[in-house]
Amino acid sequence: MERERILEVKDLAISFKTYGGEVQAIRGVNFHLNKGETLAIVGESGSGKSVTSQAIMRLIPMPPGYFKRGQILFDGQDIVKKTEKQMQTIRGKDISMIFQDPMTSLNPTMKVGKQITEVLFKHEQISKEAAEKRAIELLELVGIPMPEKRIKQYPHEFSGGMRQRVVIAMALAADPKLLIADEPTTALDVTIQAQILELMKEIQQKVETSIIFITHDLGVVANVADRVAVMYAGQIVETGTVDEIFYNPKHPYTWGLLASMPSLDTDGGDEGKLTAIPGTPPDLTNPPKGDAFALRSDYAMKIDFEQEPPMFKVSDTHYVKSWLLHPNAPKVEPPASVKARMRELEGSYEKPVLVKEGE
Amino acid sequence: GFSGNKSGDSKSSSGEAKTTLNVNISTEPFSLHPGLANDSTSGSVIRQTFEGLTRINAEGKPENAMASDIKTSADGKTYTFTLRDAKWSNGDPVTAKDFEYAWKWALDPKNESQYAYQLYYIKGAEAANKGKAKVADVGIKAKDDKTLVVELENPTPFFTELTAFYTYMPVNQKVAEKNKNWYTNAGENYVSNGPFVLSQWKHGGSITLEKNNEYWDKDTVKLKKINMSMIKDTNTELSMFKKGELDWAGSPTGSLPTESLQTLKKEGGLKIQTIAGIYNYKFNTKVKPLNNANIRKALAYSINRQAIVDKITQGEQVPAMAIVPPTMQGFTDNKTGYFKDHDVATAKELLEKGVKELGYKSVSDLPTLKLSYNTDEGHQKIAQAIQEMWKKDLGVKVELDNSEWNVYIDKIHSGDYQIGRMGWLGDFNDPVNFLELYKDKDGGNNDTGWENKEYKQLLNDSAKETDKTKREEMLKKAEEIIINDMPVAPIYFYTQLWVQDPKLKGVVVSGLGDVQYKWAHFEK
Amino acid sequence: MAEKLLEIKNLKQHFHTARGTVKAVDGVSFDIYQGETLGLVGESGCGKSTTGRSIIRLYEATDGEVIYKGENVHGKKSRQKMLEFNRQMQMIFQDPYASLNPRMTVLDIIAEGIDIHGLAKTKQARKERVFQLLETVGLNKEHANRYPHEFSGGQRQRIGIARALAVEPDFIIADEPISALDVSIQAQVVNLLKELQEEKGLTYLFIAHDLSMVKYISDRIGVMYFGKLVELAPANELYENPLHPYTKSLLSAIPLPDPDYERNRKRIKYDPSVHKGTNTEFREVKPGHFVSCTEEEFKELQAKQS
Amino acid sequence: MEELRKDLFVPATADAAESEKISKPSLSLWKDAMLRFRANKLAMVGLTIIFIIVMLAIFVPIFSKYDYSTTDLLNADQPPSKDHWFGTDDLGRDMFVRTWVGARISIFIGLAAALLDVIIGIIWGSIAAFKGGRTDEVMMRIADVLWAIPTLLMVILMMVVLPKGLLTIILAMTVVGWINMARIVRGQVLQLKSQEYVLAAQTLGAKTSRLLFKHLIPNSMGPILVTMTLTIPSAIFTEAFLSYLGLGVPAPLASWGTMASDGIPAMTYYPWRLWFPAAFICITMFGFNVVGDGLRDALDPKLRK
Amino acid sequence: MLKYIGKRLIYILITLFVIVTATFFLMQAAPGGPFSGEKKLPAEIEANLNEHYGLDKPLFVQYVSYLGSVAKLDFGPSFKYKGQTVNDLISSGFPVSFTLGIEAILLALAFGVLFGVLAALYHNKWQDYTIAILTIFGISVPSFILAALLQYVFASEASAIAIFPVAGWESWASTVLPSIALSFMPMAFIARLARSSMLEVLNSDYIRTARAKGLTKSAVTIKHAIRNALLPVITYMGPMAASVLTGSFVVEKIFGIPGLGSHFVTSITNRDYTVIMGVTVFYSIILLVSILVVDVLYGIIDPRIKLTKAKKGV
Ligand SMILES: Nc1ncnc2c1ncn2[C@@H]1O[C@H](COP(=O)(O)OP(=O)(O)OP(=O)(O)O)[C@@H](O)[C@H]1O
Ligand SMILES: Nc1ncnc2c1ncn2[C@@H]1O[C@H](COP(=O)(O)OP(=O)(O)OP(=O)(O)O)[C@@H](O)[C@H]1O
Ligand SMILES: [Mg+2]
Ligand SMILES: [Mg+2]
Repeated sequence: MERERILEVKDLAISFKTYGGEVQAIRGVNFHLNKGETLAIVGESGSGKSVTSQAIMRLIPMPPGYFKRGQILFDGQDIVKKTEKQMQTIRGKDISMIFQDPMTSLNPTMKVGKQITEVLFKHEQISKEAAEKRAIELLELVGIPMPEKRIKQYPHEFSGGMRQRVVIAMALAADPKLLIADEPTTALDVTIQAQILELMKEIQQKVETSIIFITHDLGVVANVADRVAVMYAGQIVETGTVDEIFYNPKHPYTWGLLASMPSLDTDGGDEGKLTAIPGTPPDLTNPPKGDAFALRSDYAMKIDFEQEPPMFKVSDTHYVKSWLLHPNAPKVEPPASVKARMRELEGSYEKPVLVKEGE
Repeated sequence: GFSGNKSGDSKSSSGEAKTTLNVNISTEPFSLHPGLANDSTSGSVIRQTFEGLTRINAEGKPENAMASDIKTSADGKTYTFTLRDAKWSNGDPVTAKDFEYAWKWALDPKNESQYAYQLYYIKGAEAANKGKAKVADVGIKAKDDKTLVVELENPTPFFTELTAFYTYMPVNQKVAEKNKNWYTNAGENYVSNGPFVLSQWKHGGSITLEKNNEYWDKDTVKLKKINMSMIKDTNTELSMFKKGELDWAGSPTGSLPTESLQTLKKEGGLKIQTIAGIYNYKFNTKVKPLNNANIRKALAYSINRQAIVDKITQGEQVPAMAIVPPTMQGFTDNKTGYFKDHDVATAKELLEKGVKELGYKSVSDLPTLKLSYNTDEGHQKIAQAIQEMWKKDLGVKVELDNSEWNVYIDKIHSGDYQIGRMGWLGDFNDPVNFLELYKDKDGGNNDTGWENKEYKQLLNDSAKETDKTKREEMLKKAEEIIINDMPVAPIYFYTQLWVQDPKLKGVVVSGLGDVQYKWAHFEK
Repeated sequence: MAEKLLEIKNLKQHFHTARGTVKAVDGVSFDIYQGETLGLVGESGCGKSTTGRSIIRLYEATDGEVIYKGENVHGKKSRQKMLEFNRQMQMIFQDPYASLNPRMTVLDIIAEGIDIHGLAKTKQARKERVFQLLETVGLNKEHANRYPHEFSGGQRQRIGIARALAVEPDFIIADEPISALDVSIQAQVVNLLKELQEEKGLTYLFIAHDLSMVKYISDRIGVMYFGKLVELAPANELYENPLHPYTKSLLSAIPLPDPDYERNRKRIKYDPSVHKGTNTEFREVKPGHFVSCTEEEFKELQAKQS
Repeated sequence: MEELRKDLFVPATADAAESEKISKPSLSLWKDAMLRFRANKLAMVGLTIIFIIVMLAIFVPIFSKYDYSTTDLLNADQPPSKDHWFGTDDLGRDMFVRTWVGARISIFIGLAAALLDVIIGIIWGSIAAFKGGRTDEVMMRIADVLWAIPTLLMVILMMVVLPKGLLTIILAMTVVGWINMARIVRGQVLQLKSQEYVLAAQTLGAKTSRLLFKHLIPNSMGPILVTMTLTIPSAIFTEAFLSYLGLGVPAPLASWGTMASDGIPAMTYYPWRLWFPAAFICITMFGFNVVGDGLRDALDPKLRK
Repeated sequence: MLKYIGKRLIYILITLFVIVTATFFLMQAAPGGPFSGEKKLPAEIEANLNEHYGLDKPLFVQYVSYLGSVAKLDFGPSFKYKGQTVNDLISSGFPVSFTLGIEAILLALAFGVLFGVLAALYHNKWQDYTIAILTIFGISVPSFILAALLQYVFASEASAIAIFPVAGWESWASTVLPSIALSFMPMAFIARLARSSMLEVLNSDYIRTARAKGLTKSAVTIKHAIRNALLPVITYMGPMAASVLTGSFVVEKIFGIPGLGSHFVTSITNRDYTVIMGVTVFYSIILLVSILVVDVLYGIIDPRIKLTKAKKGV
């Protein structure tokens, strides 16, 4: 079932010039997004999730950042080539964004209502009263009680969860085609996180927006995503449907992530240690040769230190960037806790297929 | 709000002569009450608004003003003034009683007049002012509305002149008694009897005078209005003059920046007039080595006054080798003085002599002298130049020490100094003005700790002497004594410098540095 | 059970602000036993950090007592006594970026406690001790002369742990030591904490809001809600048999990395008005399982348990 | 793909230490700051300016054939020429030598006063902020009081009580100079004192002095530096004002401040007497300011990557 | 809020009391007195004057009686300006200084913020550098040089663009040059403060949020950035406003303005005791009140700040 593609990112690479040298924040990222779909991007801190999402909004500070190569096709048009003026009509209207920290993403000295109506005035011909009415509706939609009163308040009078809802309301104000949520719940506690996630799903159903959801919490991913992309050191190392990633992961980094999370059944007392991923993420000023994850991987092979792995296709929707899928590679077992969740999924190929450049 | 008192007529349109004079008086006057005023700024205003029994004319001589006639008794101790028919600006007649009232008011200790001592020549005045006698008993008596009889302590040859001074000016008794604060603002309470009346007084900003239509000699007065600004900055003052915002810049009510003098001289507009004032370096005769007259003289002789006057003060001041200014009657010789300017040879001899007398081995054993002056650029320059002269010509080491004015005054008056700069301006046109202050060691303004019996005697005798020439001789002798002992090194006699609108005529600047606009007028 | 290391009795911490008094901690009582890990959970702002900070006397308690080894921490104390106390109780902070002074070397940061308490006689001894600590937390001595900004979050957190260990404490308050860390690193730190506990017999108060981690590391868990402790029970007991409605709601909100489970998870909302009756108190429903409840509820719960 | 050798696919383990290695060379904070400072062209220009001026101030008075104090009345107020590069002043002294003698005094006073302000301001401000509550209130009110008492009055008293000289001037300037610094430091410390690294030190039992000098103050250096560079010009002119009152450097010694204020009335007649000292004050200030800005940027951990 | 202001007012009173006390004794300790002059007064007269003004009484008695009159805001008569009270001097001088001060503050604020914002927006570009040079000039050139320069260029007869009067206090035109001279230094300061806080604000998350809404650069700057960047400027404004509003001796002298500023210096050089005390108390009140106003204003501009404690950053 091929749906309409709203976004396609092709071989995107972005670097930052710093005193310490060039930081290759993302190094050739490919993915796409269909209409009404939620794509979760996971990966640890510094893997390039935010840079990718901000690139789509063209909000990367330039300098020090710059596009090295690649395209971002939104509705068939390349965002990279657009002027700042053109971007201003796209931002907030076609693509909007929810940022990570609800405490700092709102202007502390501007009333909440005004921060919402601002978007409406920018993108629609709308009267003051109508805009205000719409702001109240939006706040109601995101579940803020007594919105008539609330629009006249300042952000500090809202709790963290409510502020994040305001940010969401703002992002939804102009019915965007694409909503990018960059770790929208990381700063919140579980109960509020759950509310926000429910809210986003609800809204998506109503207005059919496509969502890019960035997080490093796999629990949250399991909750919201249709498809998942796993990033490591500026590259996407595995992508597939949510079931493929959770029930049939192929990349050792994905394994590591899944294994390091204690489930509610793991009991510290008896089973001992968690399976941690040793070491720290690579420094992107000079990314390691070969497979960036090899340094921290128990499954590393000689080739991982010499040559960058290609992309292998495991099913129509499941891609993995690892030498482990190469026919010559020895067969390896994922960690026990991962193995326990593995199951056969429909649509998997017999054998991984190498993906050619440009596909 | 804005003063806005400079209406458009500061510049004459068409052929009409201007009738408004714009001058600068530098600061806010302390008081416009003749009995309370004690500063030259106040004097400059009061002289236009009030008039005493006499007035100093353009020749520097007293002429009758409120008095139509003055009679002196044979012993020179009783003066009888007959008043002319004159009116106050509110129409009241000016009477002898107003004079009696004003003078006694000033002498009354409870009225805190700081210049009451100007009246001490009058019999019993000093005692009354110091609270030792009754004010009512002072020798001032209004015999009737038109006659004022004044008894003096001593025959005072300059008394007629003194009556032109502002402390001797009358006050309208009726008005003053009705309103204690009559003199603090312009308005109907400020009643005066001079050629002008006070029409506006913006404190700290400006004063406006207008012609007094009740003035007895109003026909002589041509100016309709005088705007007096209070600009402290000398460069600003000159700038305003150049731009036509002032008709007069510089002395006596303002001053000119020294830096401008060369240029102004070259341009030819600079007016220079010698006045009764002297710039001194006082020696503290109580401290070693300045307790030695030869050392003091050596220091005084070696100063190159001509250079200072030409290069530093630049105002054609007169090098002073005497104490009494040459403007004083009978002292015109003082232009050259008692010794030679910049006489390094004699100075060296004297220095050697002094050093020996004090028991030092050589000049280089002399301690470093401290030259004090109060904070002011001009004083500082002179001090630096003299420091350099003494160092170069005599080999005497000097360090400079400047202080804020009040601190400085305190130091000098309390004898906490070695060599200190001090100026002296005459209050009235008589040599005694300049000699008297060194009469007593403890006299408030002596400061040098110097006293000389003969000198004292001469001054005391001169006070009782009625013969003018004899008196002059006595004073000359006294001057010789002080120059010989040199408790104070004269540097130069002051001059006044100004620039003025060439069309402006008839402004009278006296030898004491007083200004009168009664006769001022603009030519077409 | 092991002996009581710490008794917290009716601890209150109120902050006075213009908008009124914030009762950050409002009458909390519990005990911590020698060698155990007590987890403290609850939503953001419920007073977990404040509880921890009051225990270690970063704040003067408004009311209540903290008795450590039989002695009230908040009593009047000489500097000497205070120092002694500081050695025994330590804290690990939430934010590995904010908790290390950016202008000090790792050596100096870790040695700070050693310096304050004069634990090293010579410079060399001091250095040796720091190297040893670095090794303990899985870093090497080459790192000693570097500055915090050169380290990743996980490494920084380990430096923070080394700093706390430097004075050889018995009791460590870990205030959300892993919340700011990456998933891949969190496990490293948790493992390290567990290892240290085994080696040195440490006692932890472990504050977090990631319930799966808390459950993994803790022996007993306390749940806080709005400045009050609402439930306290052994870890497994709490997860299997939550009694307080807020605990139930909290547990139901934890997302798990399992799409099937997530598709079916039903969240339970907590409505404070469900409580029946008055006279809410902290009561022991089952041995070792305490719940804050009213008289009525208490009876009901007890009936259910048996 | 076939060409990939089989033996490449054997397991290989990375060195565990390898993965913890920091690839960047070990840069101490200061080295790092130095690097960043050096990369800042403007700041380097500033540093060069200051260096040149300091060198001139040291050597010109030593090697010049003129003496700063010898008057030469016949050559007063000469415009710049081959003999007198910066002209002469009203007593015929060489302006070039005086400018550099003045530089010594002004720069010394500027730096010394700024330093003293920093020391007192830091101590006062940090203690006030750190202790908080009533102590803070009282200490800041004391600062308000000092701020409000007429400086002139205090200076006059000092003139009476204290001997003249550089020390007295610096003292007089410090009486109120530190207040601004104290306010800045207080603001900084208020922000920093709840930082977790400060709390951490507190739980370790650190004394107040340790907290202040090891933690709070080093981390407030940025704003302190910037304020310090702003203090220097005001110190230079305060010195002129104090000299005018009789508290400053005794004549015939020169300072830029006194030279500039002496030059003011000469502005239209003998402009070189104003413009040389004034220009050098500006140039030096420019130097100090850009260096201060550069240092601030170089030391700011937020800007570090 | 009212309670807060009430509390602050009490602090102000206490502070004022200390200022009055300190100034009183310092002033008395300074050599010289209101009646010392070049020509020394006869001792009896001086004694008489001292008695009249109560200067002969023990210091403490003078102090207590002075406190009493200050409490009634009656500063007594001037010693030098006969017949004028200190209140007269203040009420004639202050409106002038105030007018000038307000103009200067507005100028300083308008241009300071403008320059600061421009410098931040064009961070490390030529605009930034130009403004840096201008502001450094503003900081390192004292007002006496600047005032003389302005006068020379815009008012002197030698200038082709002499569009303003040299000096005086006649009309609006005579306020232009002095207020520029007065505003330059604060302007430079504000520009620097605004620049650095603006740089910080521009890097903040909510600015990114605003840009993500599709707002134009100018809308982001004007609606979101400036207000927040203004906070440190506001703190600086407190003490600055107090000194600018009460006049500057130097500027008033050069432009011949009958303001209050000259009294701050002349009263001291004249040892005009009552005036010294009067202007000091007056200045202190303005200072303390403007600090209070700034704090209140801070709360209005930044709704997060609740007036609990005296919040004074810079
Ligand atoms: N303005 C910048 N200047 C220099 N480097 C940058 C900049 N922004 C991002 N980077 C670098 O780019 C890399 C990717 O950063 P990014 O913010 O995309 O990570 P992330 O995956 O979003 O991490 P997190 O989960 O912490 O948000 C990091 O190494 C980061 O240091
Ligand atoms: N110093 C303080 N002054 C005033 N209020 C404070 C202070 N510290 C904490 N609070 C308030 O006390 C309450 C409890 O805060 P605390 O930091 O203990 O919560 P927490 O449970 O640790 O939250 P989090 O999970 O976000 O860390 C909050 O409402 C907080 O705003
Ligand atoms: Mg991110
Ligand atoms: Mg917390």
